[in-house]
Amino acid sequence: MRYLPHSDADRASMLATIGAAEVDSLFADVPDSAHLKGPIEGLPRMQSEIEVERHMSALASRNTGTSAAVSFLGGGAYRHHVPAAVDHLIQRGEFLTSYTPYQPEISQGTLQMLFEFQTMVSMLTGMEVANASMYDGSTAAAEAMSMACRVTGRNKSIISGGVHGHYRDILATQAKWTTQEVLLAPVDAQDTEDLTALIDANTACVMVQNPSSFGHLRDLSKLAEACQAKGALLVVIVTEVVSLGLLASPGSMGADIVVAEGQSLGNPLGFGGPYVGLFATREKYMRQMPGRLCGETVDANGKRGFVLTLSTREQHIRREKATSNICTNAGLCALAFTIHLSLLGEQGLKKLALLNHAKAVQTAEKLEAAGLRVINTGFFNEFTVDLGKPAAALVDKLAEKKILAGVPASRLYPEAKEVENLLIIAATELTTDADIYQLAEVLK
Amino acid sequence: MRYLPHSDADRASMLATIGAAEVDSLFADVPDSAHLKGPIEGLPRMQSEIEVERHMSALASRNTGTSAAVSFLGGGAYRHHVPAAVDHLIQRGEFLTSYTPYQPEISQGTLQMLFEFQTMVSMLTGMEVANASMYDGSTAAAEAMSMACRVTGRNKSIISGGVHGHYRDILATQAKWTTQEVLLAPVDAQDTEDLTALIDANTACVMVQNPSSFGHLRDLSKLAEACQAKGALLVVIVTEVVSLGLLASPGSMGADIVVAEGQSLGNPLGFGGPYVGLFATREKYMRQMPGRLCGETVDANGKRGFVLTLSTREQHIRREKATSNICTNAGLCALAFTIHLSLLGEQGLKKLALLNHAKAVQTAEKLEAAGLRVINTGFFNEFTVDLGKPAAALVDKLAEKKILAGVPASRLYPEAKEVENLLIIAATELTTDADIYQLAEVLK
Amino acid sequence: MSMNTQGRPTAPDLKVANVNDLPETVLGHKGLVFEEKLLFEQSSPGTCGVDLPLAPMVKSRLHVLKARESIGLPELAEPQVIRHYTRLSQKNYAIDTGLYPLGSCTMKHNPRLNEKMTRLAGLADLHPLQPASTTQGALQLIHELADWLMKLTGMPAVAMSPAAGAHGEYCGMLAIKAAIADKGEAKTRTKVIVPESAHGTNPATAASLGFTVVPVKAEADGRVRAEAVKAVLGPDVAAIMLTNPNTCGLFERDIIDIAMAVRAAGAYFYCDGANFNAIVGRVRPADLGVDCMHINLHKTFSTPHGGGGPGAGPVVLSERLAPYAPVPFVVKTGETLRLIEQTTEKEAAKSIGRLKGFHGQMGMFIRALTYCLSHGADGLWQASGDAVLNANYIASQLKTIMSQPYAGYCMHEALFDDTFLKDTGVTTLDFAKAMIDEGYHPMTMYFPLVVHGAFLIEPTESESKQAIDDFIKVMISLAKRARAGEADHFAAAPRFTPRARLDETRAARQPVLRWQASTLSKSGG
Amino acid sequence: MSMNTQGRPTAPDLKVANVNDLPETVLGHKGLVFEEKLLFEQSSPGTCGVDLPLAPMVKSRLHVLKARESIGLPELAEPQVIRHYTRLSQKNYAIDTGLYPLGSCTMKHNPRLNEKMTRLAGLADLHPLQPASTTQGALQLIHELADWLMKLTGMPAVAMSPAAGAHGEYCGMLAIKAAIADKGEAKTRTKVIVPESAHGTNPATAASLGFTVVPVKAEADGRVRAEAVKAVLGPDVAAIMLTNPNTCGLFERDIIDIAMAVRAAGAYFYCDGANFNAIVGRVRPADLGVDCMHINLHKTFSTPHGGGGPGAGPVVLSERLAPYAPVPFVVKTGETLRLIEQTTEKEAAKSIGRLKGFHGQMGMFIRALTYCLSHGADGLWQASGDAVLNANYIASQLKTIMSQPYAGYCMHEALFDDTFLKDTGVTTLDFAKAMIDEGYHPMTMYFPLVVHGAFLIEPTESESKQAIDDFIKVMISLAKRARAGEADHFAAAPRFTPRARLDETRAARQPVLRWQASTLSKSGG
Ligand SMILES: Cc1ncc(COP(=O)(O)O)c(C=O)c1O
Ligand SMILES: Cc1ncc(COP(=O)(O)O)c(C=O)c1O
Repeated sequence: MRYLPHSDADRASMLATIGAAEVDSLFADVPDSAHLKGPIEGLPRMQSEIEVERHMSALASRNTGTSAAVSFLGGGAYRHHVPAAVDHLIQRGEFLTSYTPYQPEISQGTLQMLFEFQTMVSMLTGMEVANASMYDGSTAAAEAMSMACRVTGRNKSIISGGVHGHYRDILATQAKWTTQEVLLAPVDAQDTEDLTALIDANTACVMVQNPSSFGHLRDLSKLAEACQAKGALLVVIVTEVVSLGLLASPGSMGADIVVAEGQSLGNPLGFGGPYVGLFATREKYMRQMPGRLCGETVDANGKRGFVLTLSTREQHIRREKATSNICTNAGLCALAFTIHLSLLGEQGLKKLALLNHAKAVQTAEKLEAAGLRVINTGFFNEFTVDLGKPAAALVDKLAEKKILAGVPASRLYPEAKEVENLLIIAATELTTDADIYQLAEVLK
Repeated sequence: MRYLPHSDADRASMLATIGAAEVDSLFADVPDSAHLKGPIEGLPRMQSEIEVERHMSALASRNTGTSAAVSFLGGGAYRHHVPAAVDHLIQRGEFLTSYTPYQPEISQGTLQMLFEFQTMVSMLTGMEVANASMYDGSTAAAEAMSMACRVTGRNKSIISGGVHGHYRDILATQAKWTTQEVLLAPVDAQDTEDLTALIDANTACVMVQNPSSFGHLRDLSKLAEACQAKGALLVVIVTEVVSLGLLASPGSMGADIVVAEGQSLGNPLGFGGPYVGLFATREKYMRQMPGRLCGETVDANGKRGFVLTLSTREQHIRREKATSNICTNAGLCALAFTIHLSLLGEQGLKKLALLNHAKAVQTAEKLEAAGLRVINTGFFNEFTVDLGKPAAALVDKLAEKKILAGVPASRLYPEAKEVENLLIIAATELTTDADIYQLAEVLK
Repeated sequence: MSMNTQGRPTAPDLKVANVNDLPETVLGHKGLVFEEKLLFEQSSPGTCGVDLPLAPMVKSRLHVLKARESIGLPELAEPQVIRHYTRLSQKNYAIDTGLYPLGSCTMKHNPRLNEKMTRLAGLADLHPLQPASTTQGALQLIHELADWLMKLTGMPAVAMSPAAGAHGEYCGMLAIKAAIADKGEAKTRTKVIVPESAHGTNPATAASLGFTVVPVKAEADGRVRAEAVKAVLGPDVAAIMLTNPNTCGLFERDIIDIAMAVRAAGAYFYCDGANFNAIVGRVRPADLGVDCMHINLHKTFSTPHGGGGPGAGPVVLSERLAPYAPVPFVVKTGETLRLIEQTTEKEAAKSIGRLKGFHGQMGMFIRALTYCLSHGADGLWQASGDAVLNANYIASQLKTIMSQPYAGYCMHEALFDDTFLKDTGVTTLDFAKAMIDEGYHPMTMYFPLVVHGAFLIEPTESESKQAIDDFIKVMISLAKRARAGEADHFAAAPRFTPRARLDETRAARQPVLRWQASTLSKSGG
Repeated sequence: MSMNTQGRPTAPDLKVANVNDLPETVLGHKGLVFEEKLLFEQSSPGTCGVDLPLAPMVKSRLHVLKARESIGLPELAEPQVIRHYTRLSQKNYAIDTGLYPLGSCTMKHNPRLNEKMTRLAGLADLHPLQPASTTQGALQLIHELADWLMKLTGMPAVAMSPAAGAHGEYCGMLAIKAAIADKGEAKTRTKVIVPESAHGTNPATAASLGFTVVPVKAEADGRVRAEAVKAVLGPDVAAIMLTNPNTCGLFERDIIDIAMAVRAAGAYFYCDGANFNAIVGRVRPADLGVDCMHINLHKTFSTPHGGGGPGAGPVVLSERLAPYAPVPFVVKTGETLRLIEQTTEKEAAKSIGRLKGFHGQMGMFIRALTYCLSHGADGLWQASGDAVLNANYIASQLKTIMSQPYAGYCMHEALFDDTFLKDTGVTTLDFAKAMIDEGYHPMTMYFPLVVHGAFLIEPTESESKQAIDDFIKVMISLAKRARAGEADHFAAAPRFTPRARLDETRAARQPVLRWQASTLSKSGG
């Protein structure tokens, strides 16, 4: 087997040193009834690279990837262009095959990168501090809810109807099985929601998404004030981080915690994961944050260096009193995010955001010209059209023509019959005029 | 422009330091008539990665690559499976973006690799020494001819009719424009050639290919003896290095110089280049070799290290007296070759060679069963069939069905009418039963 | 696996030990070892590493919102960014650069074929919300990996969506909670038994779901006895969370008895499968009686650790827990594959609900399936055998010079305590830092907590005999030096690294978690 | 470009300078800096890093030949091979790790997009002998790059097949030889004028084709005068080989006059285009009167140097040389592209013949076209401007502390001689080695030969102002130290590298060019 470096002679000599007759003898502690006498039946035997590649390629070829189709899919995962440099760098063995940087003297590479990541996330979200990543945006939202409960000592969270369906489901699951409670506001396709009235003295947090799942843009300042007045936290979810190049940051509108899905920068669609969760908050809540934190310090010679810090929040130190059970996070995806954002820089991100917006406006205009109704007043790179008939069936039919027309709202909110006719359409810098033309043709 | 790190402010400040008004002033020495005042017209302007990728992908999609077809093409370039590890490692910036290792203290990576490469090439060819690579097999052959002239002080080379058509053309070009002479033996499709009679006191070398361009295998010992008797060198060309895992090495048969095309190990087909030329010879001719050599030595602390050595053969030291004008060689392709061979190792290479042979035999058997005539008695992974009608036209027609049936002998030897009906067919470890079945179907 | 070096923060002496330590070079670079500033300190405003197509002129539809404020991102061109991250990478130790014996982490070879497969068109560019008709290959891939995991564990079901081991624990414990609730015992069964040697995620997970953690001690042989478990079992116990092989690298001999006792008591057996690499292909957890177990694909199945993640933590489930599996999951009917995404669908009627956006860590599934296919059942058998062989080979040669808390064969990791350092003035931490100078990433230290100054050494099956022999040689040499009274040698380590020991106390006391334009932090060199 | 360090072989003092130099660690590793044995010394026979499908059982057809003898290749598994080459790579300096001011080599940024494009299916897997109907995209790609090269040089034709600069020289000089022969002057025109500052490949190429090399001197300003050329021109002269910008980094002011004189004398003007990066997009060689010029795609067009190659050296040709272009070449008729592969075809009637197997360095063409498209004409204009700006910025700040042989603006590289080191006991070589300790790859040294102890510094356009400022700081500091009498500091350099100075004399006197099982060479540490 190409990955196993022992010859039979090596094994024999090592067994002789150990004083064991055979490898199986080392498994003496395994109860006889559970100790298999040979490889498990019913599974294939070892295969060459050639054979494995053939198998995997055959599987891949049974899919229609977005690059082989016309795609307007968004809904929390966006097809962006990732510069070639990103994928090159994240595959360097020193990044790819290292562990969590527990030995800082030989992990300054990962640590400095994490410090840069945290800084960038703080800047983007407009918050004071950020952690070293969560699994993804959706689980970061769940952690935010728990943190809000810890910070406020309350247990009820109000979840906006503009929050991504999956995120709402996750929060509901968490609430169902813990002492936390959620109040799921009705699905808010038309952007008419006003949550202020719901906030009360038991409210740990209000959680909203901006842009919303339907693409609506919100000024959250009022809501932030309302939260503050009642001692609740405002948690803002961002599923499309590129929007932060053009929209006022959640921090500037008064958010207390910001969680975001970082996939759009550096990470491929990859059928949904792995992605990277961003988590940022106010400095005063720093010690209530979940996840790892990288901090600056000095070494024994007084030189600047970085270490993992404030670990007394974490499971490996605090065990049942930890702020979260998270251990492995999304390191490599955070690296991809950081490198992509480094390449973009301030102006690059702003230009990218503008381009995304412009492509979406172009798409909306063409669809409107074709007679469709865009329900959004404002939007970033994603908006919703009312098809006047169930969207899912049409989307399925168009897929046969390799047109992925968008996400039917019913896919995210199957329980909300009133959104059945809505199609959520996203454009990015990769959207071409030809794509837009084709979409308008098939939807008109 | 994404690759240019100066802002306009940087440029202004640097110009101020220099004391120049603008960048154009620095070009003051350029005669006015040739000094353009702005970017050249008629060429496109800078483009984003997205746009460039689209353009290049569009070009690529106008080709039918061998992996999207049934391919039995060989003729000096072979489709082999390259392990994923190879392409990963050669893209590491430290290998990819370094220069020729002129500063050994910070080039031990490249140098040690070259030492390993030279050792492997010596072992494979059965020779005492090898250099650090040539452009490719074909130019290595031309260098071998020159070297044979230098070593023997003679100027006539006899080129076998089994040598690859391109190689013969190159040798003829070289002879045409220099004082060297070639005697091109008639194209030897049927393996009937006997060159011994042609060797005389003016013969610098006899150059043969094994396996021959038509796939024939030869025991060269007799020829070697004949050469030695006349003081001529025997130069052996190998265009399929994988064959060296199964066939007696040229060195063991008495070769004086061995040149080979190393593409088969580590390097993709890539429409013909870049490939890597292997060049090996006897120790006594070491100082007559062209190209770079890496040698072992010690550092000031007595530790083993490697340097480029015997450079007094080379153009940068010897100028018009150099053994060759070669400077840039095929470093990165040599690295790919070395890594692939490291992964294979002794047994892996032998198994790979055996598999190649077995696939070719399978193919030959199926074609024979379909009524075709294989003209070879023995072969490695490539053999020739006589179609009884011109091969080129049929090959062109089959290409429409995405079947690349082989190399028509007329493509390599257009002047030899007698080979017009011959089709040279190569199989490798990537040949499948389905490929063979399809080929037999369309050829029968 | 994690290490609580934090539990023993180091506050190195900040005086410069030696005047010779003054900068030896102008910029602090030393040959091929470069000082590298933060990216923010290298910004040249007005430059950019990405070019974009021109944006079409359109009328903005950004109604309502205020404009984006300045962000503060640095501006650099591509060459500078590539150099920055290339240089940073070189400051890392990695499997690709050396033996990485981090116990409980399974730092095995990460094949490049896995990476290549993940990047195939049709996989990398697949959107999670495409119609199922366009993703049949992807669903089949998940289905195939699920099949491998079920057959390797002998379990009838598997939840694929958890994002890592800890998330898998959360998933499994939720399933248990749901099963208990289904039996009407939600109020009564509130306790979870967790051995003291457990990884921190176990108690953290249990607590996050409102369970009370009941510790159970191991015996002198490092294993939990069935009796000890029975002693704490009762109608108030929901589950036991037991790691097997345990965090001491030992196989729990009583495991079948424990499983039977747990089941008899109406509780469930959560097995932490982080150490599955020791037994994969040789022992099926189902045959041990477990109810659920997470599998860290980033350990046993070779998906890369990536400097901390991402991972994937599928959870295999017993018949009695299977109905509670989270959504989404893949269902195959004939040749057609579907995703069950909602608890309203009949197949998911009892599902605990959704735990993660989309469908799980697909990129890791691709790698793990590639790994499985490459090895085959016979290769996995060989791999776990070699992993255990290597650990025992190390143990057999170090046990006389270091000190072993538990005798007998170990599984995939060799555990030592710090008894052999007694009175030497050398701590486990010091020893680890000296290993760094010798070119080795230290083992996991101070974990498991039950062993004093623990050294947990997991070589994995990827290391050659030659590499292991070298490692043993170094460990013996260091142990001898420690015992020879060279405490200073250890206290001053590491000497040869880009940074000497770092002041962790300062980092925690005056946390600086981000760069600031006005930051007081002085630059590298 | 090449440096003749060999011309001044170093034979360092082999006594261990200091007892403290005894091995500080058991295996010689120092933290992240690893000693790495030869692969052959790590072999474990019986292991293998590649698995293959089973070979079908067939009757061998290997008639005649004897069996393969033992080869001697080492046997390792994949993880060991990956670690080996990863470790080796870390012993290299590279553009990706630092400023690489190697004059005449144009060590500019090698974009990763180029690499990605080269690996596209449909390009990487294309066989060179496929029917043209299946390779239209590839032929179009060659055609497009040829178009760029012709437009950038203003020349009407280009030969694409040469494999590197030297091979391009061979191609161009052959074309000249053919043109001369065509005019019946083969016997008479046997001389080639080559300035003394020329790169070694120029005289080597001329000599390999049987020409006699006639040197011509430059004036005090580092440039060749038209008069000097005219003085050696005559009916016996076939060509001049002139580098422009020349190897001193200077633009040849008289170049147009020289071109006219050469043409008037019935000879040809071969321009060595290795330094085209200084003027690409700003000056078209056709406007200077050149007849042919090779272009090192691995310099000006950013294809990677790869530790020594591969490169590509297309040669642009004037109207009068175009008919002699080598086969193969691409011809486009309407939308259809064809390859002319044989001199028997009418389009190639006067062709010099074939120089290389297949069709040239396609992988480099892909990269170079990607580079051209990325930059556009405007980006190239900017790039050459920045390259020249950077060199002059360096020159302007170092000229007072170092010594400049030629005053005035330079092109893309700044040249210094060793006058400033006079009586310091420090040689250019010593200075270079001290730069290594400071984290820099040295500039090209001792080339061009016409300048004593030359320092040829080419920063390229890829370096930021900050990076260049740092470099200048280091150079100034070293120059001051040299002048301050710290010769020992330089003699002992480099100190911080994986190896100290290497004994090049020994390597040449007792050449060991390969490992041998019985080798006496002792291993690393
Ligand atoms: C024993 C054990 N359990 C659980 C975990 C948590 O797994 P993850 O890091 O994948 O969340 C680990 C990981 O370090 C572990 O070692
Ligand atoms: C001036 C000059 N001419 C010619 C060459 C030879 O080019 P190549 O190395 O591509 O053969 C070089 C390369 O170093 C050079 O610098």
